[in-house]
Order: sequence, then structure tokens, then C-alpha cells
Amino acid sequence: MELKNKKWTEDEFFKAREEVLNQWPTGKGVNLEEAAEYLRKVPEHKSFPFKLKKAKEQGITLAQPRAGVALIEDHINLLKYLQDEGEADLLPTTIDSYTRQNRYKECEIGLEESRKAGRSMLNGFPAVNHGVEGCRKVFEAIDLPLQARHGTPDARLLSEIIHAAGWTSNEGGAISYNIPYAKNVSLEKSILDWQYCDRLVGLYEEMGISLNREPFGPLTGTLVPPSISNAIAIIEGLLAAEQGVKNITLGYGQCGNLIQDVAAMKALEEQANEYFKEYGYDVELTTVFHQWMGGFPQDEAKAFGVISWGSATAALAGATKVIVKTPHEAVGIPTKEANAAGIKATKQTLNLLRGQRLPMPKELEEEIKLIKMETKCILDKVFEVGKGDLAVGVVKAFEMGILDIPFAPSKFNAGKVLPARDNNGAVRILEFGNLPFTKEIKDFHRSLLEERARYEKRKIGFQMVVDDINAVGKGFLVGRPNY
Amino acid sequence: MELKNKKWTEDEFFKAREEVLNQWPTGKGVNLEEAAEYLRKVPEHKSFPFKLKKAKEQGITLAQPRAGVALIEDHINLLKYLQDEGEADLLPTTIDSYTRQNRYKECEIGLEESRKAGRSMLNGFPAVNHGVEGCRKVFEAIDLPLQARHGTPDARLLSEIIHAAGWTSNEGGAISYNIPYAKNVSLEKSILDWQYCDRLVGLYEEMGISLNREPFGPLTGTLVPPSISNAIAIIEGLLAAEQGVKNITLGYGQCGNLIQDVAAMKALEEQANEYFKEYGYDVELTTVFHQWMGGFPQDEAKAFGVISWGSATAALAGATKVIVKTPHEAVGIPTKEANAAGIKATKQTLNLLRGQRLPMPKELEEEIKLIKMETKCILDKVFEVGKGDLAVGVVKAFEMGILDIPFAPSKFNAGKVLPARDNNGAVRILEFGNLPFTKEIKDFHRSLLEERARYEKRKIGFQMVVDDINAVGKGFLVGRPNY
Amino acid sequence: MQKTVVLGVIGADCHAVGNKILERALSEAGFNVVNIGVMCSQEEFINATIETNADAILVSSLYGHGEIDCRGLREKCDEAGLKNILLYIGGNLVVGKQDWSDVEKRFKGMGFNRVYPPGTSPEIGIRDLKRDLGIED
Amino acid sequence: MQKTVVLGVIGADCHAVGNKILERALSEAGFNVVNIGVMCSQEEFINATIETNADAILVSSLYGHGEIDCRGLREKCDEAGLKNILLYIGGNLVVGKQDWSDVEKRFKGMGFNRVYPPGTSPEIGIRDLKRDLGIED
Repeated sequence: MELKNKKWTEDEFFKAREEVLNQWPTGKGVNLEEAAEYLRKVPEHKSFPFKLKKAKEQGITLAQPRAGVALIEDHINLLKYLQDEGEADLLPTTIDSYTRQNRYKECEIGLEESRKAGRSMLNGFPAVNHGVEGCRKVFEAIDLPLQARHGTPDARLLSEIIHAAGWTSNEGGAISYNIPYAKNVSLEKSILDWQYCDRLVGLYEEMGISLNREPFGPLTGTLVPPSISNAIAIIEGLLAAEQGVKNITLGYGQCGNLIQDVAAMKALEEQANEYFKEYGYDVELTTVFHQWMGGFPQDEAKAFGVISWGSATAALAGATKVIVKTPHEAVGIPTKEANAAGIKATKQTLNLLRGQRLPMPKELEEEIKLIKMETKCILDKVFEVGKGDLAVGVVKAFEMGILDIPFAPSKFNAGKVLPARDNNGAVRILEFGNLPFTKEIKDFHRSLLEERARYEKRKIGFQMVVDDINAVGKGFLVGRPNY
Repeated sequence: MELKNKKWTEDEFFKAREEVLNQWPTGKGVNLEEAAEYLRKVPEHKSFPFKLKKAKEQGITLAQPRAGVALIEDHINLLKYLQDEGEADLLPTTIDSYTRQNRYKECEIGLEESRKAGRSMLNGFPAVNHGVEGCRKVFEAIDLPLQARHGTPDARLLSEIIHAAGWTSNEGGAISYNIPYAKNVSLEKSILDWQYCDRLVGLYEEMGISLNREPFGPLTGTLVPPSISNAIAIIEGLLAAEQGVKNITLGYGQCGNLIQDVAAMKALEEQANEYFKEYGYDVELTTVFHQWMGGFPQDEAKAFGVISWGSATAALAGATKVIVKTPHEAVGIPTKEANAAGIKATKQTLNLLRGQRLPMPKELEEEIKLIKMETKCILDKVFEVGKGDLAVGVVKAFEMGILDIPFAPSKFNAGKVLPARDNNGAVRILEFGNLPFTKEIKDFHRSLLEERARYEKRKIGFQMVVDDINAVGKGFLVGRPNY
Repeated sequence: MQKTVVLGVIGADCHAVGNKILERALSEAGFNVVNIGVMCSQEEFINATIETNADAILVSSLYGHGEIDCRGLREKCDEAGLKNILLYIGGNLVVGKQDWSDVEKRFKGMGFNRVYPPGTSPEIGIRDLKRDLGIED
Repeated sequence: MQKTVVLGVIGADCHAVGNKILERALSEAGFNVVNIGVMCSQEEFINATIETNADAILVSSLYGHGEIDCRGLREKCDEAGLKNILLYIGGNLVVGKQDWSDVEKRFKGMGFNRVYPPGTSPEIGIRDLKRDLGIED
């Protein structure tokens, strides 16, 4: 199939679908009409689009954890605990890493070993292996909207199964679930595969069923400059909208500087709406803020400090929802108690800040302006190299380093952009690679980093970057040489 | 002695001192010259004034816990733990409630029972009973500056003992350690007694020894409108300065609305400096922000949320230090581990926010203006009724309800002011009693509360106040009827 | 007939906020509340009870000294002729986080009819009080 | 003589940040680093080691599947003629918070010479590596 940013015909979709549903035996359990019937009966309080819309209207921020274990019963217990004890507003199902690579046979081994060992040997819930039936068991056992969260370049079968099971949201996108999550998957393939996932949601929309889609905002979660992640979020939003997706949540991962974080969230929402309007898409847009995605302190009390500060920023930025970390973050997958504790600290902070917003000082306005300007530089160039086609543009832009995600493992990523923090902790750019920024913008970044270098009495360089990556684990935002 | 705001003569001081040092046998252990010698040898890193000055210059916020148990060895272990494991920047010694009432015999019983029971039967460290020798043991065992924190209307003997023991800061003041802490102590007496404490510090200053004094900002810690606590903080600062105190930390207790809290801290610092200047005092002023002093959630994760949000506000307000709560706050006096956890969550948040400030949007400027205007209304009237004498003015002002602290137990407090939160969580005034505010200010408060009443579809009234008091324990800032 | 209760905070404890809220809640529930405020001695509780012929004594202690402050209160009540008077206590009764069932047992052993942990809502105490005093709801 | 090490992240694990930092730290410490990146199979580790005649294999696993991914690696090394090759592993090796000494024991039982918990600084691994390879500091 030729790559372009155009809504798939039903022919194209159903032809691909035959192959998709044959990728693993559980694919045969998916029946579109039966699934539509099932989804029509999902009550409002278990619908992602409905709950997000209500939160947006009320101006509150919802809290959502990450969680997933191998076996159905254990996973249900975990989710119920996060719902009842943790007071989560929205529930996730984190999918294991083998499923993300479509290695369903290894999932079977993991499932078997988990049963034997009496503990999860997988780092998530293998939804494809459990099939529609297993996924519905989970959905029916809980009382909140349920979303799949993963990192799957080819999530076609997974998407078919989870939506048919009543899960009303799916995280991911052609760029955000490929470049940070895979080494060898081409963008041509991941764009086509995510067009499929989005078209599936579009089909349900055409049947009158509202489903939510959420591109993954934080990308590598490591010093990603806001304009890079915002540009990619807007691209994935546009690609989804073209396939008929109507309910989109765009995301951003906390960088740590309050002004920059609030500015990034505001810029993202405003600019995405502008692009949706410009390209004629009617989208119900909400936002998600990810608490700190980088290294965490080992100490649980300190981790609570990081978690709470992320929650406060989410509230002040007016995010529709916040993705919650746990006090076990530094040591791996959390216990259910630690997971619930993370949600509770988050919700307490959100509730204390309910209704409070950061008023708009000059500094915030300027940061918003800068982020929008940079984002536009990137997006203009992507459209240009794609000769007007966004999908083609994305592939070309990555080849040319116009789109470039710091610290991503993919060989299709240029990896030439190097970010570092300025003296106030805002993420700036040290090496621009081929980012299509104006000289003025580049000089501005450079001047901010030089200011830091003078303050720290050292040269600008890679060691700053390493220090910044390790800083939060050591308790600080900016990696100063003397910490 | 006649009450007036005038520096005591040496005659007056030493005459009173004879009686003070005879109040309890340990008083005989205080020798001013020997104490001065001892204090001169206190190294810089154990000096409150020095460490506060350095923090102010660097623009960082220091973290200080509360802590105190009955027995010396246990208290030393506790403080060392908070220093080494908790990473505290400044150390406290919380004094027990019997000492605060000068009931030293009951302290003896408490000490004896603590030894027998193997656990502290007192809610703090009875410094008077332990005497200079005992207090020095504590000071010498630790490596940080040490401060007495209490709530003692007559702290004369206590102050003599702790300063002679090398403790370079003393919390308290004639109003802030009387009206919220006592039922029957007249302001005439507590002003004279705190003039004594301040004069003692002034004498040390004249001998070249710098000691810090810190009026207790939060008062009853319950919905105290910023202008009331700021007015009292400035009054206690002026009373201290008159007695020769040179190093003063003024404080404020978190109300919970970010803009109001930052505004209150900025207003306090600016306005205090203006008054010191106006009355010709040369004072090194620093500020302290108290994390939420009201009811806490029982759940420890939620408590961490409250603690971290207080820390973030302290950092954004640029406080010189922050007084730290613990995850055990709701259940009483914390274990040392819980206390350390509170400090660590606090320091993590402070460090992430290091160097970040809240820029000055219009809303913040206006809130600062409002608080300063209200504070000036109160202070003008206090001077007026005192016919220019601040000490006399304070007594008269409390009699007339010009000064009036919500929820204070003292019979010398009018208790007519009733505060409640507005729709954004800022503390406003519902019933003004005799607060000398202009009609314009009163109308403004009223309009904000009416806005809340409309939003909540109920009448303005005492139930709002009760709901607000209980709100944070239940997870919210504003006590809405449906929570 | 309206029942009278004596309400106060015992010892050197000056926590006034809860006291004011409790007073209001008890009044609204129909009790005649004699609020002796904060920092009350055992004698003040007993004298107020005798003077007002009260039906129950409600003691608060929020600063951890409850164990020392309350010792002998039941015996003093007995001596003062207040045999079998209802004695309630609630608050932060001891220093530090202790097992609640131990704390409750200790205070019941001291003669308190009901013992409440921190954070108990006024409604629960009022419900118990009505039951113990035989008041219909 | 400069020693060569093969560095990579095993299994379906795509955590690239630590890998890039480790590469830099090892290079700066004087090693010839063959970085095979993220998402590497056991075979990729072994092939790279044979091709470059490397002295040690440094495995990272940060997503909790380390136990499944590493099973049989030592035996495969033996079969490929890499008898006694140094095998290090570090990261978030298991799902959930487990007792570290148990985890270490399990991975040592699988034939790893050294096993590092999450949050270990590169310097510690480098120090051990120099010791194990007989490099003077």
C-alpha cells in the first residue's frame, strides 16, 4: 500500500484486517458487529471520552496510574485495588514488552511461568494472548474507563482485541510508539500500522461509538525539548483525525521547570486546535501531563516529592489528566500498595490545587510563544519535505533529521539533537542537528546554555547532559558539577 | 514595671533576671559571661544567623523539622537521625507543653515516667529541667544550628538556658506565644516577658554574639487571614528590634492558595523591611514558611502530597526556610523515620524547584497590594490606640478587637473574626468583628465569599468555616458541601 | 429532657479549634453544652459537672500528654459524688504512633467509658452519647 | 593493551538512555566498546563477542524480563567457544520489588560473574571490570 495521509477505504481496511486477525488464534474472536453491540452498552462512567469531556468541562485533572501483570485474576485484583484503595479516576492496562514486539509465543511462555512461579514473569498484561474474552473479564470486573498503554509499533491486532473488549482508549502512535520503542521498524510500516489502528477507531465512530486515542507524549522521557514532542503530538493527532478519530488526548512529559511545563501544555493545546481547524478536522481535544519520566530517587519519601511536584504542575497547567508515577519507580515495577500510594499523593495534590491556575506573567507568555514558534518551524518543514503529505513528510523528516528525538533507540532516528538544561532547569538545545530552527532561536538557546556554563564555571558539553540525566535521581533538577 | 515599647535599661533587666534565674534550680547554672564565651566559640555552620544569611544570599530554602522527646540521650538520637538520615538543614528542639506553662514539677514527673516506661511521656524536650548542661550535651552532639521551638508565654528562664547552651535561635513572641497558646495570660505580662527574652538577645548582640529570633507566624494555624498574621509578625519584629535584636525571621503559615501564599510572603518581607526602616531599626530579615498547619489526611501518601505542595509553595515564594510536617501528622507525634521522610520529601521538592520563582502576574501584584493595605489598616490603628506606643497599642488593640486571631483560646482575644475560603481557596473574612478595614476592603471580601456561596448553592455561614477546617483532612482545600 | 454535657480540653493543651467545632456539633444535636475550653484541670471538669448537674464529661486531649493528665480522674469523680458519670475521651492521646487497641485498652482501664482515636467525626461520638444516655434518635 | 567489551540491552527492552551513557563512561575509562544497542538477542551478544574478540559481555536489562531473557546465555557462550568469558548484568532485572540478595543469587546461579542493582553508578562496574580483567588503575 502506498503511504499517504489519506483515510483508508473500507476495502483497504478490511483487506488488511483479514491478515491482522490471523496473526494469532485469538484474532478469530473479534467480530466487529458484535463488538459494536458490546461497546454501545458501555455505561458513561466507564467511557474514556465521556469522563475526559466531563473533567475538561469541570476544569479538573484526573489521575491515571500505569499497571499490568500477566494473569487475568491478578490483573483484576491489581486494578480493583488501584480503583478502590488508590482512588484512581481512570484505569490502565500496561501491556508487556513481548506483546509490544508481537512475540506472542514468548508471552505464552511468560504466562505459563507466571502460573508456575506464582508471580508475574511478564512486565505487563499480554492482551492479545488473553483475547477478547480475557480482556472483557478485566473490563467487566472494574468500574472505571479502561485504556491500553504499551509501546507497540504494530498494534493492529492488539487494538482490535482491546476495543472489542470494551476498552475505550488506546495509547500510541506511528512515531511515539516506534522511534522510542523499536530499533529496526521503519516509519513507513509504523505509520501504515497506526493508520489501521486509527481507522478502526474511525469505523467505530461512524457506527456511533466514541473511542479515545492518545499519542504518547513523552517519547524517550529524557530531556525532550517541548517543541519536538509537541510537533510529534500534533502530527500524530492529525494522522489520527484523518482516519476518522474524533476524540484525541495529546500529551507532554514533565521537564521540571514550572514555567516551561505550563507553557508547553498551553502551547500544545492551542496549537493542536489551530492545526485541527486549519486541516478541517472536528476533534474533541483533551490533554495529558506525564509526571517525571526520567530517573527517580531510590528513597520513597523523595520519590513522593517528585510525584507531588509533577501533580502540582499538571494541576497548574490545567491538564485533563495526569499519568502517575510510584514511590517504587527507581527499583522497577511497583507493588500495588506503592502504586496506590502514588495515586493518593497525586490526588491529594490535585485536590488541594483544584481550581487554582497559574496566571499569565510575561515569562509564561514568552515561553509559549517560543515553543509555538519552534513547533511551527518543524511542522512547516515536515509538510514541505512531504510535498504537502504529512505521512510522507514524517518519513522524509526523520531521514533528514528535521524530526529527531533525543536518546531514541531507533536506527531511523538521526540522534543528532543534544538537549541540556538552562540555569533555571528548562530544557534547551545544545546541538541542533538538522532541526529547522531560525538562527534567532538557535542563538537564544545557545545564550541560555552559555549563561549556565558561566554559572557553573565549565564548558558547555556532553557532561552537562549526563549530569542532567542523573540529576533527579540524586535529588536535583539541574546537574551541577558539584552535586 | 510600666509597659511601653522601650529598650530595657540594664538595671531593669538584671533586676528581673535575679528572680527569673530563681524560678527553678537549673537557673543557677546560667552565667552570662561564661555563656558569652561559649557562644563565641560556636562555629559558623552551627550558627542560625550565619546559615540563614548564606541561604538568603544563595536564594535557596532551608528545611527544618520539629522534634523533641523527654530524655537527653533519646533526643540526641532523634536529632542526629534527622540530621544524618533526614538531611535536615536546621535542627529544632520542640519543648514539651508543661515547660510551656512553667510547670517544671510536672516535667520532673514526666521525665521519671519516661525513664520507667522506656518511651517519651512528654511531647517535647523539657529544656529548663535539663538545664544548661543538658542542653549543651544536645548542642554538642549535633552538627547543625539548633533552635528552641515551643509556645511559652513566659519563656524567660527557658531563653536564658537555651542561649547559654549554644542554641542560636529562639522561636516565639508576646502575641504569637500567648494568644494561641494560653487561656489566662494577659498581654501586659507576655509583652514584658518577651521584652526580657528579646533584651537578653540584645545584650548578647552588644557583646558581639549574633542570635536569631523568630516570631511564630502561623498563630492558631487555622484559616488565619494573611494580613492578621503579617500585622502580628511585624509588631513582634518591631518589639524585638527595640530590645536590640538584630537577626529576625518572620513567618507565615500556608493557607493553601498559591497566589495568596506567595503574595503573603512577599508582602511580609517587603512591609516588615519598610517598618524596620521607618522606625530606625537595623535588622537582618529572613523569612520562614510553615507547611500546612491545619488538619492532615490520615493516609501517609496523601500526607506526602500536602507536605510536598507546601514545600513547592515555600520554594516559589522564596522563603529562607520551611518548617516541615510529617506523614504521621494526623495521628500525633511522629516516629523519627516519619519525621525524616517528611524532610526528605520536602528537600526533594525544594531541590527540584531550586532557582525557580513565581513570576509576577497581575493577580499576584493585586493580592500583595491587598494584603499590604489590610496590614497597614491594622498597624495604623494599633499605633493610634497606643498613642504612638506599640506595646500599649497591642494591649488596647486586643481589648478592642482591632487585633483578633481566629480560633485562639485566650480570653484576651475577642474571637469575633470568622474567616472562610473563597472559590479559589484563598482565605477571606466572613465576619470582621472590629478589624479596622475600609468599607472597600470589606466589600471585596464579601463579594468573593458570595461568589463561592453562589457556586455551592448555599448561604454564607459558619458551616462553610467548619467545612473548610475539615477539608484538607478529607483531601480538599475548600470545604464544599458535597465532599 | 435536654441532657447537659461538660466539654473541655484537659491539661496544658491549648488546641481550641476542635473544641469550638465540637461545641457547635453537640449544640446542634440538642445537648446543653457547658464548654470549659482549653487547658482545664481535672478539678475544673468535676466542678463544672457538679455545678451544672451534667450527664457526661467529654474530655479532649490533642497533645499526647493524655495519659498523665487523665490519671485518677475516674477516682476523683467517684470521690466527688459523680459515681458512674459517663466519661468520654478522644484525640491524640499518647506520644507517637501506637497500636490503637492498646491505647484504647489503657484508657478504658483508667475508667473511660468510650475512647476515640484522632480523626473521629463528631457524629460518631454524638451517636454513642445518645445511645449511652438513652436518647431516642 | 586495550580491552574490548560488548555492551547491549537484552530482550525486547528498548531503554536507550542508560546504554548511551554507559557507552560513554566505558570509552572514557579506556575500553574499546562494541555497543550493539537495545533489543538484542543472546545470539547478537555472542556473535558480536566472537567477531570482535571481546573480553567481556555487559548485559543491561531494565524492564523486568531479565530472568526469561538471560536463561541459557552462559551455556550458549560455552557452546560458542566463549568459555569463561566475563558476563556482567545490571538493571531492573525482575518484575517488582524483590529482595536484592535473592535476585543476585538467582542471576549468579545463571552464570553471571557480577550482578548490579538498579541505580548502580557506571564507576562501580568499571572498577570491577578493571579488577576482573587485571587492568591496573
